[in-house]
Amino acid sequence: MTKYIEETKVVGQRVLNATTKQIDLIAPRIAAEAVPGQFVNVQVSKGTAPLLRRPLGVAGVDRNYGSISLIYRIVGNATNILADVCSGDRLSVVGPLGHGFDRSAKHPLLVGGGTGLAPLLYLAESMVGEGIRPDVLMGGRTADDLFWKELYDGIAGQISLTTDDGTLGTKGTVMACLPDMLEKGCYDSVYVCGPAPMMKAVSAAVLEKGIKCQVSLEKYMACGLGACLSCSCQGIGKRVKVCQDGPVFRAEEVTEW
Amino acid sequence: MTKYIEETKVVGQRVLNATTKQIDLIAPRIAAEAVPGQFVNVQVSKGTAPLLRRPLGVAGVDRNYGSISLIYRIVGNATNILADVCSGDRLSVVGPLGHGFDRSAKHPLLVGGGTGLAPLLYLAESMVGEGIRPDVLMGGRTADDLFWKELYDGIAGQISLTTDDGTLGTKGTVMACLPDMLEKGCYDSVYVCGPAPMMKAVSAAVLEKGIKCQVSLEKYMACGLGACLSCSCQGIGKRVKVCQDGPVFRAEEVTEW
Amino acid sequence: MVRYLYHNRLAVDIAGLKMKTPVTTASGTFGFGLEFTDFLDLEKVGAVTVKGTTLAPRAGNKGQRVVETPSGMLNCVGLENPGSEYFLKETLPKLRKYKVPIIVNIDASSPEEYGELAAKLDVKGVDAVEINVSCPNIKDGGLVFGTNAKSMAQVVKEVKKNTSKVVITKLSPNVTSITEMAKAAEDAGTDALSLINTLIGMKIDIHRQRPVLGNVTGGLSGPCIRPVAVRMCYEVAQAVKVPIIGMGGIMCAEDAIEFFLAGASAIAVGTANFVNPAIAETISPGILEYMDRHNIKKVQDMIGLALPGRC
Amino acid sequence: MVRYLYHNRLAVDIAGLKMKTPVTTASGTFGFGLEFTDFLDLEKVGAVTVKGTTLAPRAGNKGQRVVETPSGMLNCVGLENPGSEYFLKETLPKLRKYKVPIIVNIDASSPEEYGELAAKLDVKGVDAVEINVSCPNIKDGGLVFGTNAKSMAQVVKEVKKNTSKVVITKLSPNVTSITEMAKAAEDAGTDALSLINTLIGMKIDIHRQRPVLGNVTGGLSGPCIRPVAVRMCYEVAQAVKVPIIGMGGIMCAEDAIEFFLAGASAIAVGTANFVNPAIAETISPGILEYMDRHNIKKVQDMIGLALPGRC
Ligand SMILES: Cc1cc2nc3c(=O)[nH]c(=O)nc-3n(C[C@H](O)[C@H](O)[C@H](O)COP(=O)(O)OP(=O)(O)OC[C@H]3O[C@@H](n4cnc5c(N)ncnc54)[C@H](O)[C@@H]3O)c2cc1C
Ligand SMILES: Cc1cc2nc3c(=O)[nH]c(=O)nc-3n(C[C@H](O)[C@H](O)[C@H](O)COP(=O)(O)OP(=O)(O)OC[C@H]3O[C@@H](n4cnc5c(N)ncnc54)[C@H](O)[C@@H]3O)c2cc1C
Ligand SMILES: Cc1cc2nc3c(=O)[nH]c(=O)nc-3n(C[C@H](O)[C@H](O)[C@H](O)COP(=O)(O)O)c2cc1C
Ligand SMILES: Cc1cc2nc3c(=O)[nH]c(=O)nc-3n(C[C@H](O)[C@H](O)[C@H](O)COP(=O)(O)O)c2cc1C
Ligand code: FES
Ligand code: FES
Repeated sequence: MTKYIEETKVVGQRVLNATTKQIDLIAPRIAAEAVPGQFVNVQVSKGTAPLLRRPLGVAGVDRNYGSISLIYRIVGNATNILADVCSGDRLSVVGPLGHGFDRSAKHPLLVGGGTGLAPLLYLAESMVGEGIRPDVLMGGRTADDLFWKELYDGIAGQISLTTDDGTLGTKGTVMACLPDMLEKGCYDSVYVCGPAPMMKAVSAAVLEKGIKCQVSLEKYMACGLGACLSCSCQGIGKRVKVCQDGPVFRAEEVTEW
Repeated sequence: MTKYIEETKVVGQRVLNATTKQIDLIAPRIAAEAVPGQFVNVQVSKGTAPLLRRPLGVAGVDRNYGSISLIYRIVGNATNILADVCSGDRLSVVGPLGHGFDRSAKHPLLVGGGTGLAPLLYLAESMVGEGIRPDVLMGGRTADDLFWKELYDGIAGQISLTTDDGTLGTKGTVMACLPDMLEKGCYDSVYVCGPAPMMKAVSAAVLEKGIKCQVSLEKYMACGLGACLSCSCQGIGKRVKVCQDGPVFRAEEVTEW
Repeated sequence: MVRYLYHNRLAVDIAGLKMKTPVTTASGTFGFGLEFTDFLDLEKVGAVTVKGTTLAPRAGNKGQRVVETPSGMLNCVGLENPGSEYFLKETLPKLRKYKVPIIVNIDASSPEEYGELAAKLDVKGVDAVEINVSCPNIKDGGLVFGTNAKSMAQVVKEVKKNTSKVVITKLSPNVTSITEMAKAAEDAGTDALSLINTLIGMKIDIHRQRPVLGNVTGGLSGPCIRPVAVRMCYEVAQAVKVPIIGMGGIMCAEDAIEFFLAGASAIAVGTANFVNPAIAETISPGILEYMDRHNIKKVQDMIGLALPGRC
Repeated sequence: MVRYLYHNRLAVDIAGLKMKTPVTTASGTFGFGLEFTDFLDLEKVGAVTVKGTTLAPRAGNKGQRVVETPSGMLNCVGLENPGSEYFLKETLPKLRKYKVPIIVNIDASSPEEYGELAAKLDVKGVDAVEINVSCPNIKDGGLVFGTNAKSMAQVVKEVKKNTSKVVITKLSPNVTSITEMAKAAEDAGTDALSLINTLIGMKIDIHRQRPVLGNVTGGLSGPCIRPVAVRMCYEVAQAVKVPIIGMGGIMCAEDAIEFFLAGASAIAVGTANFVNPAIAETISPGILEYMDRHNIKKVQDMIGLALPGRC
């Protein structure tokens, strides 16, 4: 797989909730190659502050149109600037980066929280293309966080929701539903992306059941290319780079959360 | 005179030539007090790069509307960013700063080049308000630089033009016309703003004739408030700060060009 | 947002110098304070640190004196100032009308001259002197004392001998070991330390093929140097007992808090005054908000929270 | 814009190390070069300087390793690398397929170990070793040698004794006098100098009230440090005769030219590789354009043009 620097053109942004937006970019070369689980490195400013590119997971691809979608939460300097970008603006994007998910599952369950649901959305869409409708379990702090449901409607099979405050779905974390779902769902593979504590808890439960589990890790990154070792961590018996060897790992490979 | 920090609102930008733009800002408190020759200090970015505000002369004021106009040449980092600002955007502006022109002239001649013609434009307008139509001598490298003529038309008395390449008006610098004009024009005061070599040459010629002459200096500035001493230079027998004691000086006070 | 006037959660005491808020102004970036009265209430600033003052007037350096750099600026003002005589006669009386402590930043070319200047400024209305042994922009004095522990100690001793005021020693970051310098100043009797002064830097005009600044090199300040300043503050706080005034690239309350957590008892805003001339007043409410959010009663309670063994 | 391939206006010779363009990559910011082949042609880079290599593999520091700062970044990677054995067996053979000089950045914890490592790397395919006596991110070795002229000289001598390759000594900016260090390295026999390594800095997470980086402090790089780097290059160029590879915050051809004018014979791009992974190739045409505009025939002709007595 080749990596590109593309001077993409912004075709639109839409507001998903108070702190989350989706941006669509014309990036034909990246769109042609990106697989679910991969990410891109976006330069939000041509100036020196912010300086580094920011990694964002690929949330969708339109091969005909040559576009990619990114879904991001506005959390700091760079994402605030990104939120102000307009249609027609240019953004330099490097990608596709990292390794995607192993998509050999026949009965997949997707478990996500927060912007972890972005790469899972592209994963779900690609599974539908192959005739599989994955079940999805998604957690949020409150009902507002679960705007994701509408994005998954029509793609996913059964969608289960949890909120910390009980304003939507089952009250609690995804762990409030997971054991029961694993019991009844006869899943052969679980795909997890979300906050580290969620991924840790989910992985443990899934592996215990003897079911295959993949997780997508996040680490502070500078290059995204395997060159700077910002994102290096201990795998089993060897050092791994999240940006290059991941961000998707088999759950049993992860030794640091 | 009080200085303010105003969070101004951009009401419009227009292109004057390939490298020059005019921006209009709602800044009622500055508009109420700014006199010709004063400047403002504009923050083009809320980030840290570019860091410092940039000084720009007041090119016009609409007291009813509470707006000020600035005319700037796109020369570097900050002015490039300014050129991309849209109507509705907010810009933090500190002003009005410095001392304006002594406007006691009865038969004034304005001599300018480049963006030096911006503060002179406001000066000309204010003179018209007092029933005086100043003559204007403006120089540029080439015809394209003299879009200023249209801005002064209807305000100024006689407008004389020079270009280095002869594409408009007299070929040469303003010095090609000035001696003759001083001879015939019976001016009692000359106001000069432009590149330092122009101001130096014009001042010398004007003072020689025993005519009053004021110049508006430019120095690299950090604070614009008289606090940092970036812009300090040697006056006659004392140190002066261009941002506070100027930018307008009587020509005979200037010892460093 | 003027709550802080009604109680003393923000009050700090720097070796006897009582400040209503822990915010002062970095010397050379706030003039004599009077230039800023259109933008803020001087009495809501913890202390005003004025422009570096020398015995005799100085004209400073020729040529271009400042230039912007990525997230910072270089300056080579070169201690231009009207001299101590003028300061005492003309400026101080105006400043004394405000109820705010005055710190006078002093510079000289020998320990004896530092002493003489300190003696001259040992008058009512001056609350502390800050020894500038770290100005990179002048040839005589300045950085010579700031990079040599022995010379610096001499200066500190001379100043202490000649003044009844609080003595603050301002350290240069252009050294191999800032803790060594800090300890030398403490041993010599300084009441407090302030850090950091500017890093030495330069910029070259590639079209004219010569240095941009009239003095060739200049002092680098602004947010670009904050990581270095925080680190030095963190190191010095572990090495000395005297209080520290932290500075270097502080642009907002969050930046200031980094310095408190790194062990500073007060902070100074410098280059930020040029960007937001009201900042010396407006940063305090932000500090208070942070304290509220983190249940911190008094500024003192957060000093050094990020130091080893405390976090 | 590949004109520079067809003539040698951009060619430089660093003490025998022949580079087709005066652009190399700063160690630790370009991996082993192979990570960048999708973005550029390695053979159009003047030389590839690889990640800091130690005798045995190192896992580096725990916790967060990088954080952005105003116009820069801090890193505390801590010299993670697979060790010299792995480098020689696995990486070098792949790299040798490209016609580009290889500079290996080396780090150790004693002069003898530096020597041993240099001897091990004295093989075909390695064109130069760059002694890293300035890594601020490890406890053993590293900066200890970089801030003490005597220890550094020992290291340089040991390396020279054990290699037939060009020896480059990389200087730390965290010193009172960079010229003193430069002269010590020159006297000890280094063939060339490279500067600067990173400034030591830190950032504190004000919400968690602890340092952001796992190793507490880290190395500051990027455009924020460029003024310091240019100044040090300018000073060192006046103090030594050996050629200098300049680096620190170079983001484009204009920045690179500042270093040439300040006396560098070649330059390295570091942090900029993260922002624009093609930069190590694309900066050269920009340098050539500048040379055309200013009627400069060869890169050599602009080295040091801004130094005293030349401008
Ligand atoms: C492989 C990968 C994929 C990601 N995908 C998404 C996504 O699809 N949607 C989404 O909203 N976010 C995603 N993130 C997180 C996203 O990169 C950060 O939220 C973003 O960089 C924040 O930038 P900022 O300047 O707005 O915030 P900052 O003010 O810089 O920091 C806010 C927080 O964001 C994190 N962060 C900042 N910079 C980086 C960086 N270079 N690398 C990693 N973390 C950083 C830090 O932990 C920090 O606490 C992903 C991160 C990684 C590593
Ligand atoms: C009192 C005063 C009034 C001015 N009025 C006008 C005006 O009405 N219209 C106009 O187009 N320009 C005016 N200028 C010049 C204007 O300030 C600069 O062109 C502008 O700051 C350039 O910023 P930049 O980031 O785009 O360019 P940079 O890349 O920073 O620099 C380009 C050039 O602009 C000059 N410059 C940059 N920053 C400053 C600064 N802080 N102070 C002074 N000069 C600087 C430098 O000499 C430099 O060579 C005025 C300057 C002063 C001092
Ligand atoms: C224009 C300017 C002038 C300065 N003059 C002095 C001075 O006279 N005495 C002094 O001790 N420090 C002086 N400094 C250093 C500042 O007081 C401060 O230590 C430094 O700028 C770092 O803080 P900052 O990054 O917030 O500006 C000056 C700084 C600037 C920018
Ligand atoms: C992530 C990272 C890793 C680095 N690793 C090394 C290293 O292993 N050896 C070394 O000598 N310098 C190392 N450096 C320093 C760079 O080579 C360079 O000297 C410094 O970053 C300044 O250049 P820049 O501002 O262009 O990045 C590293 C820098 C960064 C940012
Ligand atoms: S981010 Fe640079 S190696 Fe992973
Ligand atoms: S710009 Fe600061 S004193 Fe004039």
